[in-house]
Amino acid sequence: MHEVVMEPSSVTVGLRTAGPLILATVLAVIGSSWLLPRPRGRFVAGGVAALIAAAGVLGVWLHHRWGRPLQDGVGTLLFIMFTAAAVLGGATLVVQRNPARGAIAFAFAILGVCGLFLLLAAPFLMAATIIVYAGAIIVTFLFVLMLSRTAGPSDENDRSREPLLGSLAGFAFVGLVLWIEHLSAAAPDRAGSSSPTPLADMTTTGSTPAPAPSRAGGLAPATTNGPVGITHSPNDLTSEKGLMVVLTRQERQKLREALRRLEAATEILQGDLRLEREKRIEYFETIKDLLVQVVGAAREDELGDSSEGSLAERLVRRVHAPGQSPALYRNDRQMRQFWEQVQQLRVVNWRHFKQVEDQLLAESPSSEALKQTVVAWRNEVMLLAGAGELPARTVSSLGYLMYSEYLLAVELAGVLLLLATVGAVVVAQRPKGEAA
Amino acid sequence: MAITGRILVLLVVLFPLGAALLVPLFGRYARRPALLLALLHLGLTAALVGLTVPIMHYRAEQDNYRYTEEIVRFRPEYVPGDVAGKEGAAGRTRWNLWVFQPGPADRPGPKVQFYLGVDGLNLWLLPLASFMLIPAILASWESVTERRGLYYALLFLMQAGALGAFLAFDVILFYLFFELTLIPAFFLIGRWGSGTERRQAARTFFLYTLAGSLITLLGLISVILLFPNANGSVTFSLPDLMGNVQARLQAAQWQAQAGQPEALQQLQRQQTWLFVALLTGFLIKVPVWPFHTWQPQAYTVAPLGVTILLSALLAKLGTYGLVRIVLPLTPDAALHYGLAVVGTLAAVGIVYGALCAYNQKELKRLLAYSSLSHLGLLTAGLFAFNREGLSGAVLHMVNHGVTTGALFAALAFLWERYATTQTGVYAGLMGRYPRYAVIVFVLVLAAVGLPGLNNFVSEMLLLAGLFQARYPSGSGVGLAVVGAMGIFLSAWYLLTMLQQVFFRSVREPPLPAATGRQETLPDVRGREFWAFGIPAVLCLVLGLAPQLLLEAVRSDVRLLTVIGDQARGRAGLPPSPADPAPPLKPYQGAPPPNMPPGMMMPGGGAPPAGPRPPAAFPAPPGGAIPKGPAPLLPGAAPKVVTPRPTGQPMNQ
Amino acid sequence: MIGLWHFLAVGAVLFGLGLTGLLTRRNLITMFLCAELMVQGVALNFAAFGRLHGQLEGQLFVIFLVAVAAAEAAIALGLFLTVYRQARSLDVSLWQQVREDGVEATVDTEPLPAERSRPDLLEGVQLPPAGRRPRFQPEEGVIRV
Amino acid sequence: MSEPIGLVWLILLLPLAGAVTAALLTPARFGRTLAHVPMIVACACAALLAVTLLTQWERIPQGQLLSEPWTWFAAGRLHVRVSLAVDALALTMLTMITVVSSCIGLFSVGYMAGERGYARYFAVMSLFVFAMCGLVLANNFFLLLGFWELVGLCSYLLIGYYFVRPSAAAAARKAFLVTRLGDVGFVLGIFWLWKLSGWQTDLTAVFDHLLTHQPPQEEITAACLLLLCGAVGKSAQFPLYVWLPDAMEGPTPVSALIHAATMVTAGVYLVGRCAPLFALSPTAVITTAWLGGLTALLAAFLALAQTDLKRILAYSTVSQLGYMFLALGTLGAVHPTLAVIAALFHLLTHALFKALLFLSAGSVMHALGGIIDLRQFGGLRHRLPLTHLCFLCGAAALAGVPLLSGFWSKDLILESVIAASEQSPAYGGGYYLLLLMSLLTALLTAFYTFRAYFLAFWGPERLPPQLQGHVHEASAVMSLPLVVLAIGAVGAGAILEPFTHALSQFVATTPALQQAATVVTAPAWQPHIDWTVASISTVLAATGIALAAGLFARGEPEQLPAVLAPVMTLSQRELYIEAVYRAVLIRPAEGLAFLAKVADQAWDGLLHLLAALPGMIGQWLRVMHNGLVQFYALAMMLGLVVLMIFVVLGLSR
Repeated sequence: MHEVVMEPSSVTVGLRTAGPLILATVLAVIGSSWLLPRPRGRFVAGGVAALIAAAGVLGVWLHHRWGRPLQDGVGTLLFIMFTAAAVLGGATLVVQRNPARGAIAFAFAILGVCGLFLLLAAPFLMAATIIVYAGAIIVTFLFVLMLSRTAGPSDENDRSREPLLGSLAGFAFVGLVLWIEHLSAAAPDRAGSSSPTPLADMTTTGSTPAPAPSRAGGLAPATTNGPVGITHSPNDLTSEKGLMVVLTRQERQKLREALRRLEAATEILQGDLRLEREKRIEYFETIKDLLVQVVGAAREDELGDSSEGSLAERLVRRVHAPGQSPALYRNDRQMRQFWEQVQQLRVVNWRHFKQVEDQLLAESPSSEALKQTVVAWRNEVMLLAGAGELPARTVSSLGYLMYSEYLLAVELAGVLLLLATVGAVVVAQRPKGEAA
Repeated sequence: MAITGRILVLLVVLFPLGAALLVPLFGRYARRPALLLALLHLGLTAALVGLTVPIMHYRAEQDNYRYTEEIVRFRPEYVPGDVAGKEGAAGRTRWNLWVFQPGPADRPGPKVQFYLGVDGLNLWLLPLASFMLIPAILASWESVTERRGLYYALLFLMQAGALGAFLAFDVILFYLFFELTLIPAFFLIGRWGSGTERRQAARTFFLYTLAGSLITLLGLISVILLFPNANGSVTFSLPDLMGNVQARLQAAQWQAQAGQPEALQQLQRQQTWLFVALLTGFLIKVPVWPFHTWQPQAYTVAPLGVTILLSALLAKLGTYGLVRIVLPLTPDAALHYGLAVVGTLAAVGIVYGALCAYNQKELKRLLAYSSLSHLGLLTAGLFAFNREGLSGAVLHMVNHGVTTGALFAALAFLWERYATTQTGVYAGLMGRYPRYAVIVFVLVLAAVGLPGLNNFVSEMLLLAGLFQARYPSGSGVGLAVVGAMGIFLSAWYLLTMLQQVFFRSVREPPLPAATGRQETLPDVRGREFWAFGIPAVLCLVLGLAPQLLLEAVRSDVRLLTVIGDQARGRAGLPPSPADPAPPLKPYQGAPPPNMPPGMMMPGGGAPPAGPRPPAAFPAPPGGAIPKGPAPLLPGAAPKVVTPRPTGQPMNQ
Repeated sequence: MIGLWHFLAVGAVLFGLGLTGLLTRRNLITMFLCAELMVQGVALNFAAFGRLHGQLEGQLFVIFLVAVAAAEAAIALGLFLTVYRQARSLDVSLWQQVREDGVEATVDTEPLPAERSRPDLLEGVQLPPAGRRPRFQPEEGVIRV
Repeated sequence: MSEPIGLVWLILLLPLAGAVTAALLTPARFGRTLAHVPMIVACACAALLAVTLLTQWERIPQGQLLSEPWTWFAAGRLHVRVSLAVDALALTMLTMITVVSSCIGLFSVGYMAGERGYARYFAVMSLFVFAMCGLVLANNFFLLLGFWELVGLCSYLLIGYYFVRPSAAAAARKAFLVTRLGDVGFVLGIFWLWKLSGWQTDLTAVFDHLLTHQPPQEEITAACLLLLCGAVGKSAQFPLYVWLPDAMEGPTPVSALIHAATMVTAGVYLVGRCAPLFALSPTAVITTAWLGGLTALLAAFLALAQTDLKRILAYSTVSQLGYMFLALGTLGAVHPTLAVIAALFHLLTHALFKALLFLSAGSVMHALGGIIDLRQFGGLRHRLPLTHLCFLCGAAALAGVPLLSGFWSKDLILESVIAASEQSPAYGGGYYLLLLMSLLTALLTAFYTFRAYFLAFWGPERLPPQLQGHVHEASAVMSLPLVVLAIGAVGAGAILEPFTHALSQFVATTPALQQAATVVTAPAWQPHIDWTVASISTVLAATGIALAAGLFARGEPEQLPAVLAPVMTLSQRELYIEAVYRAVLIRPAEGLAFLAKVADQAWDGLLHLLAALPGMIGQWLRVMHNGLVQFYALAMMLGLVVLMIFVVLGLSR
């Protein structure tokens, strides 16, 4: 039963910790209602102070709640910068009397958001958003210039509709959303299905994913050799719903080693393939063995359903805690996806090694075909290792997804855009006979 | 044969739906196609009835009345999509409409099923619903001129809803069909009704009945949730639900006999609330005093064709729901409060309706109030919860449908000629239209309950049921007296009407300008004869040979009576004594040829749990605990909640 | 450590800011921008969750969102133009005709502050013929920039 | 055995066939002229068959014929079967009905000639005969009830024959409703008996069961009293007699057949048939007696001053029926055979002479073009000699002139009452009082009968002016039945009982009477002639006739001594009973109906008020729809916030 019901204890816990949140909300409401345009004039200093105070309180609360300990200073710094840009821009847009200035503030907000997109490994989104919104905003700006170039005060710019109540509605909503997020993070997952959990390495773009604690306030970064994010106590295990990426350090190192070797392989393949074929086969054999150690072996006859291999084995079944029936990780959406990747890599590993071997053993090996095979091999490894070139792959994968699985939606969106453009033209058209 | 029957059952419901789609295509010329389709449908229904009657008679021969403790369930015949496949007849369907949570095989999730079937209780309502559409079409022949195609389509839709509700054995499906009738009725009244009040009337009708039936839905859902199967799965199937109710009640009763009455008391309190909830919608639909105020208005304003269906079919949905849903699902409450509360309301309605009818200046209103009065008797008799009352109720549904429907159809005669049905403007029609007068006399006399015409039989049965009915806080004799008075009162107001309208010297209203006719139409024409003359003949036939109908109803009435007797046992009343009369005519020879093989042993083939002398019930102190019921169907064994008395064998 | 929740929080704050603006500001264009700000908050959520699950669907939704926002912008600006043509104003409160019969129109009672005292520098400026000095000559019907 | 019962079925179904044939003739062109044939042929054949059966009766064992039953309807324990039972009582009735109806059918041919709805008349008459035969023969209470109601229906249709006349329409409705009121009790009584008799509905089975398992006294009394309700309604006894005088709105032959000879005696027959039940309940019996005695006296008094000839006859019928009930009311006190035979004997003779009287009155009406008010004509004995003679026969028989049939049968009733007053342990005094009342009634009967006779036929000839002297004696087809009935009225009594005892010996074989005799303690009855009673009644009849002759023989209309005037006024106004009924029953009922109508509207209004409540709330809330989009959005968001607070705090549980 997936009801939105909180355990009483979690509610009381939430209430106890909700103080800063309420404070921030109240401050934001006060600040916003002071700052919103009104004919009598505004209390700008107070408003700004209140808003900044609210932001500060919220930031501190966030930090205490989820942000500890600070690691990856660059990422955090970038996050703070972009967030500041977005929030400041947004706030300025809301309270600015002059719509033209508001539009510019909005542009800054968009830039901030785009930065955040970048942090989320979504470069395409960043680009698309900037392009679309920049265009849109320029147009908007033109409109503003065209339509509202009033010299003096005007109703639409110098008045607000219910500033206090409006701010209350908006910020109370934010506060409640944050509170619900906070509560649902605190509540134990009863159903055992996937639920939002902080994912490791969200801010890393190119660097090696670092192990991350699953939730704030508790765990130190894993320094043991155990699976990342999993502590060894079964009790903790059960409270750790939705397990992390479960690569151990060694596995990750092996994957990276294989990756490095595969990247180097292109250079190796540049030379005469026929001369040092044994040596080269040995080289690829090493890669294959490295991968086998991580993902397990896969032979042709047991394609797909083998459960050998340390990582695959672990992924199949999780340690079952007392009083709880063993559940397949595969039931967890995130884990299932990961498991599928492992399976795929296992197959690819075996198959590509065979191809390389065949090519090298052939009378006239084709280096182009070999390179393609190796690149594909490398891509799979990279995907599993979660390292490197993700943005680039993201874009291509996005493109692939858009034109394969979501083709209909994309077409619909395209049609919508077309219709909107036509519609906008039609709507904005000056009726015939009307004076200019 | 079984397959034919199933196809027929399916067709009987789907055909009107198809007709509703087909008829609008003809536009202005929809009358004849509609009539043709209605006749075809009548043929289908007749075939179905012809197939079913021998089975029902065979059943009636098989189980002569005796009091048993077995758990009884409705046993629908010709269930489309029967789980037993082509040859068998398990009486359950595998056709799902919506599966909410597909569960494992041993604990299936709740699913709404397309569960239709024929049994004794609905067998005769089918031809009624099929037949009464013909007067409805004929009565609208000339009076409806706008959007004919849509009009007839909506009539068919209404009929389909009524038929579906009659045939449904899945409570949710029943409810869906039950409400389906509301929509066409709303549009028919609001769009084609007469007078300025038609929208108001349509809205009142719609909201009033909808409000009631929503409460009923609440009750249905409560029953569904409170009485799951033994394996914990929720079921919407009426036979399963009634079995579960009985099983729970019996288990509680055994506990009570072992000295722990709390469970039984709690169940009975629960039943009371369920009873009230289930009842509300049906009481409004019937309607029973004081929930009737939508009725005169709706009947008056609706076009006559619609009024025919409203009175002949929709009112029967209410009473049918009482028999089909309320009695089996809340037997104890029905016994405790059925006669005491509902019966009293109905009795008030009998007198009140008659009094109101006496003063009406509008014939449709008069007939509407007369319906209130007659259906009051039906409702009261039904809650007598014995064989006479229930047989009478089932029969009276048919009889009242035919009679009242035909009377409304007869009003169309006047409407077509003068466009008014006020009493004040007519007099001496007997001299003006003698043939019409003869037919109306027959119909009125049938409504008055003259012997030899149909209503007499069912009214006598209802009175007999009431006369011997007993419930924990009294007996039904008083109600029988009121019912008998009601028969007198119906003569009072109807004969007064006859005196005013048909006797004395001729007076007729001016011809309506709208039709542009210079002369009135002649006496009853062929089409009009088919509209209300044939029903009048039918009244006579049904009055002279009702046994054909009663015999087919018998076995299922017995089934309900068993439930009633179990409830009486729990209330400390003696069950109905065994039938003193031997079977009327012992069935000779083999079962009828069109008997589905699975139907040889009624009750699913389980041996009866052994007849017990009535005197042994309730159990004498220190007597043996009654044997457990033999589970009839797998998965439906009563969920006996411990503790059981130790040292006494429970034969589970 | 920056995790999912931080992004969600930023998204929520942006959403709330946009909501506040949408509810209180009366300039149609500002309102539209505020709505876009809300969209951005939502987009941030999508992207963050997509990242959490290692799926691209989140980003894909955002792309659709952007597409819809673009369409919306086109239509909205077209509508604004039409609206402006009719009312010569972008005040959303002018459009309150669709109200219950007999309910009084809402009017602003508080007076607007006086005209800003800062003189308009370009007031009355006309481009002179080439080679002459421009001169100030305030008159009616000049083009205001 | 199958042959006689087949005969009975034939007797029953012949009139039905006649009715159907006549009804089918209605649209035909010759229906106007030939519609009487089916009825008369059917009735005559039935009468012949009945007489045949009568002659063969001695060969029937056990004195009863039962038909093979078949089920009409059955559910649960209510098992209604169509079965016929013929015993001496039923056969006597059957013979009487068929013979009298044949006569009256014949008379109708002349009387109704040229009327609109000729075929309808004969169809319904024939149906009536069928229903009456069925009523007599039915061996099942519900079947009996069926024919009982069918008889009422025919009566309704025939009273309303001249439906154009408002008075006829009102009278028809009144007759149906009043008898139906009695039937409510009848139905309940049947159900009560059904319950008492172990769920039986066959008459014979009920009797058998109740005589072997005697139920509690109160219960059987209640059941009998309820049955009596039906009988009282149908037989126009006090207080339900009011419909019968009005029923004279029908054609006169109808009055003769239905409202004098046959249908109104159905109640008497019912009580006689149920003698075993009534024998079990002395209370019900004495109630019957009092009802009968009271009705007899009351109706005789009401008949005194009526000016409508048919109305006099109607009241006289009520009075004579009261006599029969009185006779039945001695059932436990005297031997049941005596009581029932007294009632039946009077029933038979009354059927003859009252039919005769009505037909004679019909003949007068026919001659005078429908005028029947005694104030408008007089001295017809020269113009209508045959009618005069027949009327005289009938009147003399009714008045109890010695040696005529009415004399003998009335004597038997008086004898029975005397015996009851002597023998009854509990109600002796009551019976004595009843005896006095019945003697007074006899006196009054003679008086009013001859008052009517003198006013109509004696004195100077007075004719309604509008006739212009066109008064003619009835045609042969009308005269023949008159003569036949006159012979019967004069001679039947003497032939049937006092000297031959044929009737009593025959009827005494009825099994029901023998059954009844087993539960009463009264000594057996030997048929004989009680000359004391005969002389007393002779004196009374003579006094009555003499008084009437003294007052009215001059033929001048209504010249009364001052002493009698208020009494006569009271009688003429029918004791204001009609007004009392109107004030006590009808007005309140109509007022109640009006109240119900008003209450219904009020209740409807109340519900509409309830329905208007959401509208009012909406009216109040619509101010919020101020057209400002932002306000709407704000409201929505605030609502959402409140909702979320509820959800978050877990208040939704």
